[in-house]
Amino acid sequence: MSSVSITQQPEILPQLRKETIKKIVEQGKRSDGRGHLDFRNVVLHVNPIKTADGSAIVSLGNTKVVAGVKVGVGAPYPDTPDEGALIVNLETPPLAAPTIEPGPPDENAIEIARVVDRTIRHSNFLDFKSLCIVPKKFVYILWVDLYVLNHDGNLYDAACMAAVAALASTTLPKVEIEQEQPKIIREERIPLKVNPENLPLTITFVKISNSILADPTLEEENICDSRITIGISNNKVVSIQKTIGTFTIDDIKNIMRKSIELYGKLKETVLKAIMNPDRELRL
Amino acid sequence: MSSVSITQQPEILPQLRKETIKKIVEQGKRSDGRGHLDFRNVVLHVNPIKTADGSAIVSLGNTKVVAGVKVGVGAPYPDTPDEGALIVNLETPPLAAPTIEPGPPDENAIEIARVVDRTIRHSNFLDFKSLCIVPKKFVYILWVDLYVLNHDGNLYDAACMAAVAALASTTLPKVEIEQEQPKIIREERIPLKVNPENLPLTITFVKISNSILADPTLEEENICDSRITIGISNNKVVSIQKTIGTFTIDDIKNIMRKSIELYGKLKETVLKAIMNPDRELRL
Amino acid sequence: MSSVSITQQPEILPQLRKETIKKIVEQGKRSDGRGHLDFRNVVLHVNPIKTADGSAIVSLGNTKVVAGVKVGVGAPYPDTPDEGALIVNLETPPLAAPTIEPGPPDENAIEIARVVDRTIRHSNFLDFKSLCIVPKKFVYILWVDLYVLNHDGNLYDAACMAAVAALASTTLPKVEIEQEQPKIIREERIPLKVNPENLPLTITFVKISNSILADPTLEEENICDSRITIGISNNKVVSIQKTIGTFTIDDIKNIMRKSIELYGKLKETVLKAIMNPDRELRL
Amino acid sequence: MQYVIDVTKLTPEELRAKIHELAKEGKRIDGRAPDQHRPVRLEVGVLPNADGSALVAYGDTVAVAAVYGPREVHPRHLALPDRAILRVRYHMTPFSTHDERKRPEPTRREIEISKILREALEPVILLEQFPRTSIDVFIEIIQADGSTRVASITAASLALADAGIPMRDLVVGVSIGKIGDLVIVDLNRYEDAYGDGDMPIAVMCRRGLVTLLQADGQWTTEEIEKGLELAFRAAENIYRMMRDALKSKYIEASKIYQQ
Amino acid sequence: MQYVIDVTKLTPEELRAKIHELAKEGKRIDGRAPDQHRPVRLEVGVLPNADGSALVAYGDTVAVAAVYGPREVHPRHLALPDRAILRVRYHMTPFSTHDERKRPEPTRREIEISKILREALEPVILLEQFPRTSIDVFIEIIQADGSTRVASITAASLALADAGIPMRDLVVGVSIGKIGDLVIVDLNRYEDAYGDGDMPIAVMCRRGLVTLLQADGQWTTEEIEKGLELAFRAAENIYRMMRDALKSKYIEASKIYQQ
Amino acid sequence: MQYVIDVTKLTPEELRAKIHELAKEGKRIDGRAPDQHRPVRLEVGVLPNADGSALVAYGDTVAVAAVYGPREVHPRHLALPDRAILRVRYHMTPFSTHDERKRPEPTRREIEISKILREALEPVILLEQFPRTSIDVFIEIIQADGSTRVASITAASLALADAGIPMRDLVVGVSIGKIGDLVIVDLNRYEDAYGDGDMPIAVMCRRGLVTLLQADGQWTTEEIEKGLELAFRAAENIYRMMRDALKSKYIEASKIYQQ
Repeated sequence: MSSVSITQQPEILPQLRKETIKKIVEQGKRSDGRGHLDFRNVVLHVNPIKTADGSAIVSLGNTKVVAGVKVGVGAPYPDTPDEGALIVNLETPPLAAPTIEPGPPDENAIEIARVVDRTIRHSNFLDFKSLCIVPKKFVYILWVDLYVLNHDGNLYDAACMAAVAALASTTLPKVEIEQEQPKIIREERIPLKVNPENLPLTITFVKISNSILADPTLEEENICDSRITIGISNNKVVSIQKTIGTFTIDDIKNIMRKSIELYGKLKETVLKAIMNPDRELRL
Repeated sequence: MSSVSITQQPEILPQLRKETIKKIVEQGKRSDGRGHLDFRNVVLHVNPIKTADGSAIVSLGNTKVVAGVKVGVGAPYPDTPDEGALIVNLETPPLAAPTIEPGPPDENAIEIARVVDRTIRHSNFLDFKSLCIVPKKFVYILWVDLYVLNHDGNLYDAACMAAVAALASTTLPKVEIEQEQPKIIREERIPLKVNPENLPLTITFVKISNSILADPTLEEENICDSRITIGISNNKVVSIQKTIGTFTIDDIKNIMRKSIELYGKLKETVLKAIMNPDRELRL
Repeated sequence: MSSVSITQQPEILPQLRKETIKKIVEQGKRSDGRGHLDFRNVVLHVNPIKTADGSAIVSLGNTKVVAGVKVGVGAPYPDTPDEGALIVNLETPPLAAPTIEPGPPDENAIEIARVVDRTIRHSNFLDFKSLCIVPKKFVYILWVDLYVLNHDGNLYDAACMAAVAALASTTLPKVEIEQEQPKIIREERIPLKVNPENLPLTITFVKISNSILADPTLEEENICDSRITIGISNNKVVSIQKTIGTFTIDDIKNIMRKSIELYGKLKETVLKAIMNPDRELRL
Repeated sequence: MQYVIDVTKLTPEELRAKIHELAKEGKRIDGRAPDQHRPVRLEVGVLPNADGSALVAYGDTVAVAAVYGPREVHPRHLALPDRAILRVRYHMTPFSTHDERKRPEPTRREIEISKILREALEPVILLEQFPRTSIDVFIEIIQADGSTRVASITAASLALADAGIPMRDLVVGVSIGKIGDLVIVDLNRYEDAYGDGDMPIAVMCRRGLVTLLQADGQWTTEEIEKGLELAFRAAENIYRMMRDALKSKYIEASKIYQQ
Repeated sequence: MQYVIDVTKLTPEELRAKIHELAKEGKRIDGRAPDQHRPVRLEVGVLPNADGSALVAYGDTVAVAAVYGPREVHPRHLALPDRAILRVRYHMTPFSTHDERKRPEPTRREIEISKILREALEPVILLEQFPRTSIDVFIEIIQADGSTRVASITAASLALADAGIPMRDLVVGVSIGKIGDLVIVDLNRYEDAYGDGDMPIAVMCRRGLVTLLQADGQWTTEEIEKGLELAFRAAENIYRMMRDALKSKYIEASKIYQQ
Repeated sequence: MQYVIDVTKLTPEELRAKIHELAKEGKRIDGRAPDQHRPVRLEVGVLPNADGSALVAYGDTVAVAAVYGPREVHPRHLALPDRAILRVRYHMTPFSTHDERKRPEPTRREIEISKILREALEPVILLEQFPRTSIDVFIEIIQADGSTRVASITAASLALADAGIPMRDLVVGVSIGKIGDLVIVDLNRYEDAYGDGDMPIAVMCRRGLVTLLQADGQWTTEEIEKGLELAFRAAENIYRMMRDALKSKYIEASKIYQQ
């Protein structure tokens, strides 16, 4: 892992294709037929992975992300001795796209994992204090591992949705303390406490030809002028991450408004899927 | 260490040389004069290294492997709380061949170490329970480090022989428990318990021009169609590792039979060397 | 980090420049006007960094090194159960010169850190026993981190001076033992005990056209025939590190004498700066 | 998976004893006959970006394979003038095992299996048809319940076919195990953990060739021969399913084209 | 830094409570008004080897930036035919925080910030004027007291100007925070640790564009708008200081040339 | 190694005291005179694959060196147009020390010694005769009993000669130590651990040049001069043995050719 951030190699997209995409955008449409603020089709399989303590497989159009939660037990951070821990990791294995080489998470993967982490953390979706087993000694650790199986743009929103749905389906194993050491009893389980009202989601936008588009495809991300991700929970902004380009203040105000609108719809979809877990493992 | 296995660069061997080797094989001989099932000359120096707790230097023709055992004390694995641990590591330092660059063990080195480890582990040569000091707390850890000093083919069998002979010469330091911590007393020692009857060895074969050859040289490995390693202990098969190419079922039956025959001879050689340790460090 | 030491790429210095430098040396001078045994201007800001437990910024001509000390608490080394620990690390971030790429310390950085470490360690400048908190359990650990911000030659002497001045300005936080665990109270502090008499410094020399020059610039290092660093404390030699080229016995005798002379002057400068700490952070 | 006993109520020692007890009667913990494979599920073309892809489930073991190539080699000096190079990666997701979270970095075990899988596929692919290129096979284990490497071989084989890479035959992976004297087909994780031997096998059915063979434990030569025989028989069934899966995919695809 | 209370005497909980209590009266722990920035110190040309360099202090936060380039790219395949690539590294020295020693290896946080800073600078630099080259910005945090990434942006911007790299505007970094309902400018480390939100912003003053924007915590859209407004106002002041710093350096330099 | 006292019965403190006590009488723990080197064993051509190789034992310290080259440089950009590059690796096997297992990854100490050995060999080899190539020297310490780096220099020198690499002279390594006021030759591990100074030296005997010089501990300039003198004298003896070892190898070799 290099410690330097380097301008990324642009995807080779024929000039003609670029112009076509822009022209369609200027006409108020998108190359896959969506409106500017439409999300692609969302398919959510909740809790399909038997070996995980919670899981979800999300398809956002052709973008596919698998989330698995494993619950561990460890020491709390010294500054939050009575709170459990959340650790989010995202990997883009080489299955996901022809451009990806195997290796540890690069800066893009690290950034997405950190944005997902902060979005969940500041939403009050989780009750970190309920993850305490023995203050100062043992707390539950929620490992959320996100695997991108197919990358067609907007990994942020797909990853966040997958992580949140996986957490919503998570159960905690019982832990007993024996001779000052924790003993994990995997057979006895209680559901992880979450607050559905505060369900955190991110909404990502790109700017192409002065238009703001939600849920960009990979092609749109590759030609966009700017990109920004807004994390929302219960109509409050809980994270922002501007990545590509620049925005005017008016752009930002506009995007805030739109992201709260879109949040409402998306939240409904996700909550519905959480209510209908699916024990068949399908991609 | 890349996590991808990549087709290896073939050694550049002149076409004429390849044909010569094959022709000799077809005539029932080998380019160094051996018969198809003959091993090269085996020289075993047992326990020559004073700084190791057990050691051996093996020459299999021009292939030279040094094995050193260091005994440590640590916690047992949770699923075997009353058993010691065996950790086998093989390195191919750049001294060993012109093609080797310095670096951590590559997939070949890792594979050989793991095959040697499994062969020993399943042979009942070691009594892992005898390595327990305090159940659940402290056990002996046998670190077996294998260094290839000259690579002329068949590292599997040379490495396994070196590891086994080094273990057979190993002594354990006395361990006392003081204030719940282990204290190693290197001056007082007892021999590691081994079961010579179950002495584990591997026998490697290659297939060239439809003939099965034992103990291949590097040249033979570089032109062979297929390669397979069979681990034997007391006439039972304790490991198999097919590496290069394919085999028919008849090939495999044939190889099983031959490996048990060869095991008998080789075992005698190794046991004799173990009986005659050699405190002069020679390569 | 490769484990092989490789002949370094020479800096491209025009032939004419090389000859000019040599000619000036042969005339008893140096290209920046100094005499052969003159040091460049030394500027020392002691203790300017509020977040460090001790610090110094050293300019040796255009060579700039920042040293920061952080005090930690940890277990002592088993062979010195009643002594604290000193850990010296040197980094050459890519800010320091156009030739430096980001990455972990290379062999040059590691060597300098180790020479500085040994020079301090053997000088009796520090009283390691005074760093013991609870024998066998807890001792102070002095982390000395050296950052080269501008590299214009002779990193050895600049780094050593910075490390020593930073240590001289270091205060130790109070440590209390609570339930067998150390508790660091950063607000209550006592000065680290040092022995100014034994102040350790290194003096680096290069040989160009058969002349011995002290405190080489980067240009001089790049064209020199040989280089050697002598660590002095209280007129005793406490370290030697010959790096480039060869020396005759007479050279070495000569260099020893000169290094003790130069040590006296440099020590005065450093002690004066230590007496006048400077809480404004300037480079 | 349904078990004939409540596995969650037993200690490891009891489970081990129970498995061996059942084996003495020729029975298995999940009710299968010794030579019975778990249900096999095959899906082809599951990942849109890949040139070929497949999901293979052996009971609760789920492997996903993607194939990219033939394509340019980076860095170029790895390319071979007379054939394609094959690159294979086997990887388990951190949440794929019943144990605690697995670290995502490749383990020594994963490195070995990646090599073994490459060497099982190399004899099958017509690499010489694509000199100077690379054919890449990437496998993720999403859920592990024993026999992951042989499920991976089957998934890789299907994904290669899906990518249109010419092969001498379809390779099929089957695991053979041993509990006491009983030789069994397709180990689940309990049989893997508490049995006496494990022998993963991959075969080219039509040609009668073995392309992957490993073994662990203690085996007589007769047991090995028995295991090989059972493996070929089980592979034959899976082979037919693979052909069907590939056929149905192309039928579906041609339907789409006709629309 | 002077504080209105003795911060060393309080537990974290007490400090958090005190900071929130003060905020209710519109006050801050170091006596500043909500929209008041800490003293800003700017020095240009501090590192002789670099093509451009700067030291920027926001109160006790000190960032040093060095710029090298435009220069050849290694390895070459990273070069772009139509513009320069930008390489940015943000790094904290091990002794730069009030906590225990930070390990020198880059953390995930540093990797993310390096990327965010690169993406904040890319829209500003006329990269298309230097095809096939690299422009490198290296930043070390020597002392950290909150708002390090925005101080880094200001330092990078000055160093780029010092190196003579053509830019569309000077970028200025300002952090916005939130304590209870109070929106504040330029967080110190206590406000960062115990406040309710953090929003680092970088702007091109003359063009009214935002080039860096992140947020943490819980914000209403009104608070975000308020924060953006405060940030632009604070940036305007710093922008003037930057121009002065650059001017005075060139005046000094021209004096030297005249001697 | 035979010791004049039973070292296994003493605590470290007692051993330290004993060594210093003996030194006051000009004696050493293994019975040697202060200027006496341990037995030196030299074997040339021990590794068939290497272009040159040697085993060097100084008492119980055993170093093996292999030389490959001159040969092509990978990657090529490391090559120099006017001379060969030298690559040196010093490494200790995990079982080479009396302590617990050493991890196989190179330590900071090994990295430093590799550099120091390279810089000791560079002035000796006629690198300018082989532009654009690499000469590689790889050293493994099989058994360590003090003075490993100087034994390595001697082994490297012999291996280079065995490989037919032209050199200005044979380099010989000798370590000098200090116990109290006694300056001694060729430290064993106890003298290294409990003495007051360590000074590894490598010399070109015929030319009176020092190519490696390090020191640790506390030395007066007189002691250093004394040490250098003793080192040159000891080196002279080893130098003669090296010439004999090389000669006898070529005689043996020529015998083989005549058969």
